[in-house]
Amino acid sequence: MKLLGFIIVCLTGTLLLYGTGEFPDWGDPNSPASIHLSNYYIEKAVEQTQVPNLVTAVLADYRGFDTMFETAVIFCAGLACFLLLRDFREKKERFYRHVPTGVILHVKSGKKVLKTGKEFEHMDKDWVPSDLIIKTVCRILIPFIQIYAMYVVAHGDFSPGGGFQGGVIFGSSLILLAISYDLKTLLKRVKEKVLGIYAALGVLIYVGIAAICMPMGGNFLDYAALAPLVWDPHHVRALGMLGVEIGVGIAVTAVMAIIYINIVSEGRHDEGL
Amino acid sequence: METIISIKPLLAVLVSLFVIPVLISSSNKPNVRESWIFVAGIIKFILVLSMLPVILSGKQIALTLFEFAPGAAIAFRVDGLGMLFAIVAASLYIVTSIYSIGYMRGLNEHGQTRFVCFFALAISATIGAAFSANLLTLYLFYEILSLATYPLVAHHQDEKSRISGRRYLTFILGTSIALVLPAMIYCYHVTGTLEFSTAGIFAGQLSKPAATVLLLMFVFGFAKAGIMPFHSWLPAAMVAPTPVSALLHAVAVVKVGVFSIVRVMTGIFGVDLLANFNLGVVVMCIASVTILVGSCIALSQDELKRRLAYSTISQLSYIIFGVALLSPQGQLGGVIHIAMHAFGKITLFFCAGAIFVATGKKYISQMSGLGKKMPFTFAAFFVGAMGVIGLPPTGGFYSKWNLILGTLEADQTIFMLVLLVSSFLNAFYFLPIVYKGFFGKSEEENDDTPVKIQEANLCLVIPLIITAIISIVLFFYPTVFVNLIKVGLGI
Amino acid sequence: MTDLLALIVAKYNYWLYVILMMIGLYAMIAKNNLIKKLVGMNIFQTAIILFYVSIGYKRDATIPIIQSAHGGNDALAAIIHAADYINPLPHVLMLTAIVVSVATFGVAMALAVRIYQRYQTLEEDEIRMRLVDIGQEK
Amino acid sequence: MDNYPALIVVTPLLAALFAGLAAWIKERLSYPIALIGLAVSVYSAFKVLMQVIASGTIHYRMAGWAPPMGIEYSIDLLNAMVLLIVSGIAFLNLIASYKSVAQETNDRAGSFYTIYLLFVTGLLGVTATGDLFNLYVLIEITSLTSYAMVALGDQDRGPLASLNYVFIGVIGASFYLLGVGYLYMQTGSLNMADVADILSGIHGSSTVLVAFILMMIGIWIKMALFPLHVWLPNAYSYSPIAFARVVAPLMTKVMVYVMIRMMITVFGFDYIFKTLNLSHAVVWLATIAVLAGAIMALSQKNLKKMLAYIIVCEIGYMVGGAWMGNQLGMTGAILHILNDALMTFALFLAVGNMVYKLKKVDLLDLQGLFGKMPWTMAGFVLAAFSIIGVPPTCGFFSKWYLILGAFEAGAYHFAVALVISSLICAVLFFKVFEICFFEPMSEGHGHGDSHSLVAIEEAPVSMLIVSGLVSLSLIVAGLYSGTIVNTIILPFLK
Repeated sequence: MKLLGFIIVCLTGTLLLYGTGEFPDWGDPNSPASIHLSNYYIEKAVEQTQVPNLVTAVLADYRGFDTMFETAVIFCAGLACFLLLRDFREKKERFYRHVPTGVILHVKSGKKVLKTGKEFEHMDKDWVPSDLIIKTVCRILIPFIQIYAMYVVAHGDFSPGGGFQGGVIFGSSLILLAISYDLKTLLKRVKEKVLGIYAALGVLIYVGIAAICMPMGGNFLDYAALAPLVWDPHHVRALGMLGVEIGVGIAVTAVMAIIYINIVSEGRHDEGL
Repeated sequence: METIISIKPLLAVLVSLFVIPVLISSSNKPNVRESWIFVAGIIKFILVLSMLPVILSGKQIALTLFEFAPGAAIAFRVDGLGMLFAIVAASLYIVTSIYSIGYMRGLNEHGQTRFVCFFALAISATIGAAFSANLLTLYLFYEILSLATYPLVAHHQDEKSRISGRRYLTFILGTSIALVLPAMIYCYHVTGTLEFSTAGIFAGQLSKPAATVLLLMFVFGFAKAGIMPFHSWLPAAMVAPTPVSALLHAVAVVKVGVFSIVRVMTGIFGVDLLANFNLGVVVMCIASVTILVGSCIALSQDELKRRLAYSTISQLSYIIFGVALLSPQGQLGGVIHIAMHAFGKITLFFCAGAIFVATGKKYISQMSGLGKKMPFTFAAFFVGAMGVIGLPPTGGFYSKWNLILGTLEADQTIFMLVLLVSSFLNAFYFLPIVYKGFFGKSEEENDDTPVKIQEANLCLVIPLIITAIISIVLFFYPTVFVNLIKVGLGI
Repeated sequence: MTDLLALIVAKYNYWLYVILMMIGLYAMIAKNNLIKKLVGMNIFQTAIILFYVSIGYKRDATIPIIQSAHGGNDALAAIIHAADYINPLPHVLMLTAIVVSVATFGVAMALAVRIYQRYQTLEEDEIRMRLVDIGQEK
Repeated sequence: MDNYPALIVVTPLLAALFAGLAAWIKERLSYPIALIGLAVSVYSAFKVLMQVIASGTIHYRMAGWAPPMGIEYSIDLLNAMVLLIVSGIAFLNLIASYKSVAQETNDRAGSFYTIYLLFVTGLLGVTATGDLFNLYVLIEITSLTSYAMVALGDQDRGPLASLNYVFIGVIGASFYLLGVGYLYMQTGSLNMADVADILSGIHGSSTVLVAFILMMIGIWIKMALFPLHVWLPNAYSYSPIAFARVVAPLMTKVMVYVMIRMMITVFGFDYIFKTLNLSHAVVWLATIAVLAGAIMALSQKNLKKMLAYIIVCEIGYMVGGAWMGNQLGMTGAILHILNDALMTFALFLAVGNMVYKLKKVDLLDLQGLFGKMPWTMAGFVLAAFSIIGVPPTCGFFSKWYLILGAFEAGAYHFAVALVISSLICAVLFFKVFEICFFEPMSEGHGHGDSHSLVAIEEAPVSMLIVSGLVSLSLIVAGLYSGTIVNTIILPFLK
């Protein structure tokens, strides 16, 4: 296998290098790639879409159709993880901690359930006592991370950023919560069902905005057709993009959390890292 | 030539197909089921007959269903040859239906509904092959027939029939896919058409080697014709119930093979091309080998149905032999042998089946003295045997006579010897059976006790008497068939 | 020799991406551990991203965010020099490709977890041995 | 303005999302939602096909941007046909799937339908799009969904088969993506028509050559052409049957479509057959694929696996036909996309019915099936005949064109391979029929009192009806293949 792999790698590498032979030099402003479409976007995009961030303009408008499916890919990944891993069976054994004394109880029977609350709390098998410092720092940090995520989404039209980036940041804030506290805390705040619904809803916002353009008289995704619906028809394309970016952000957030939760807990949703 | 567009050929093909759902739905009521078979069979026969006057008057009936590429369509065209074959098949189907009721019920066979359904399908395909306007359609029905016959051959669902079924498929399906299909597509590639025409479709586009290879591919590829070495499926297929052996393996299936070869030789290559390249002799040699070897093997068989099967193999080659003579008389003799042999051989098979149902005997050595118990059956057997040997007053004489005249006409005197020798062999393997049947001593009884007649039930005896009578009638009145052939081949 | 050197220097990004990609490909083919294969897969996909982003680069150009448009000053917006900004399209494409590779990676990780749950190992040859055992039991 | 081209792809996507929502809120709703979504899609595809036949290629601008800037759907006769096949088969399969999904996925039917719809969306998008990169994204959607599905099937082997599928799939898709990158490097464009325009001026470029090779290898991996087929048999035979029924007929066929699209629209015949002159090598490869697929199928003991290898063999047919370099071969390849989709679908529907009743479909489990499931077997037999190439089923007619094309190109080896593979398929299927026909009766001698009817245990009616309809459609498609060739394929090739 190793030899075979090596041969394949050498062959492919040679082929690829052979192909680079006629490439224009790196960074050559006159290469075909930098002229044909690129110049059109750079020169016309702002005028046509009122969005200064060209990447966003191309991403969410000129090639918005790609991006829609990209969001669908994300949704699909979340769903796949859920389908593959989620295990609804109750776990056989549980651990509880008696809060006042710190005594740990090991319940072997699957049926016996203790009421958790002030007296008892759930506990993971490989439990490490949560560190107060970490907990506190994270509790302070998380809201800021989330606000920043929203900023990245909302300001994506003007500066680097957008739905994906914002969504990932927001998702990581949730993951941070799960890491610094434990998985159950996260799941208590954000129900699994909510995540599932948001994942679909986020994509639906995107597809919905795109689809509404059709009965409004435009092509699919043609934000210009939405002009009668918005307060600022001049910037209708920018607003449309903002709308879909929000959708993307929601979907990505939810999917990140879903993937994380399912993978760390092997689908049991009881104990994580 | 005048052509009439009519839907009749299609209807004639479809009648038995349409009746299949009815057969399935009435599978619990055997009488209802069988009466439907008759209705369909008779309608089919009437439809075929209704086209007869038109054909005899020198016109053709055509219908194009689906044209899928220029020159390659699923289309029907009824001409003399097709008509001849269709009449034989459709009329014998009715007779066989009566027979199979007696046979299947007599033996209390399982899966009778399945049996009659596939039988109907097979006969549809046979008529379709007879009415095909081009090679593509012919191939289509040829294949349907192959597949529809498989469940009939393997009807008993035991180990023996499994092996036979396997052999049957290997030969029939294997050759048609491996040889006919490429040959046919090659023809289309060269000429752009597959339509049968008396002048042939190759207008000088083939070299001699190519033509030889193609012709051989066709002759061997249509393995239903039982040309050696692709013949051994036929004896194997004798494990099937006797009605199947009778109608399909003496008439429909094997004759479709022969008919296809005849069609290819006369309609695709054309007599002129074969004569120019001297290919007729090649085919005649192949056919002669099969005729002689088949007869010889038949001599050594003890199981009656197997002997009949080898006899069929050799008789089929007569037809190909006749057509390969490329002389009008020879072709007439060859093609009319389709009909004459059909009536003769089906009688023989009916007799074999009747004997089996009545006494359970399959082997010739067990049959001495049976003629006294089953006089009608053995009389019919005698008539059938004469038909196959080619003795007057049966139709078989007419075809042999023309074949021999044909060899003279084509200056192929050596091949006349083949025919004569083979006729002797035929006599050798059939007549002893009849002789022993009537005059031999049966094993279990004394000569003195008066013999009680123990014929099989009427459903079995009546058909075989009918076909025996027809064999004789055809000796006196072959005119219709002769005219059909003359119209069909333009001779 | 100097020609070749010049050639390499002029396109070193492309050479690098090929090397990176081949490392990933080799790991995917030759490694026995599924997680190592996954890592190889990630390297492989990242190399492609490097390649695309290299296409988009232009000498002496900046990120494709039109500064003049921020003020909403239409007069300024009219004078945009294409040579001043790098090509936005490869970046857009790569955003998509990154997302796709993340998604694929997520699903692949989930699969790896499933496999581990079932066989308690991630070495491919061991799993195959287990599979043979299962086949025999059946 | 007509929005049908967009609707074909978008309605399944919308339906997927709604079904995904419904899975959390009210699971029972997700099935009707899926059904409606696909029905609309089929209707749109039909409308589009009619429109294309009547008035030529439809160009639909996504977001209203003109082609090289925005993404364009350009739907010509070939797309339109494949779109209708894909949506139609997906819709029919959905009808047949209701019971078997309930049986196989227990409580996760909602999520199953969502993934299913996303998969169909991906296939439809791949077919409809006129943009090289958009194609990649959609290929990834189909791949991701199939990874998930494969792992859901067989508990023991599914995940590993799926993970291997992921590795190979990623390599395939990445090669394609790299190829697109190389093309973009030379042309600066991603729109197929635009790229083709620019390419016609730079045929000699080594970059274009490498791009071509990369894209072809990528697509071949995805369509499982012979030496690159390793992922397919496991992946298809371990996935849940409701999914196998749609992935087996459609996935590879859509990839064949993509290959033909690249050959005709992007690179052009001149480039492939005149500048590169690769035809011979690839036809040989296809020949080997046909033979290897058929031979490997012979050695299988499981019906699903056997069918999977037959797919490998059929891929060889289409690749060979497409690379023959003449109109007949290409006609055969395109016609075979339709025919093979239909017959594989019919086969897998029948297998689906068997799985529903028997759970396992190792060949030895099938004993006596003709008695137990006569209708299922009837469908299976018809589909098998079509694969063997018995007229008047549709398989015969595409084989006809392929062999004719091979004769015209002088590629006799390919014609011989086709004939041999037909023979092997005949052996294969009759082996199965024999098992189904004979086994249980082997002791009784057939005569006498073995009259007792075997109790008929058929699959649910919904599955039977679909299976029967599709099997009959094989004959209809066969009989009307002349019409299909004359109204769709020939005008497209001209």
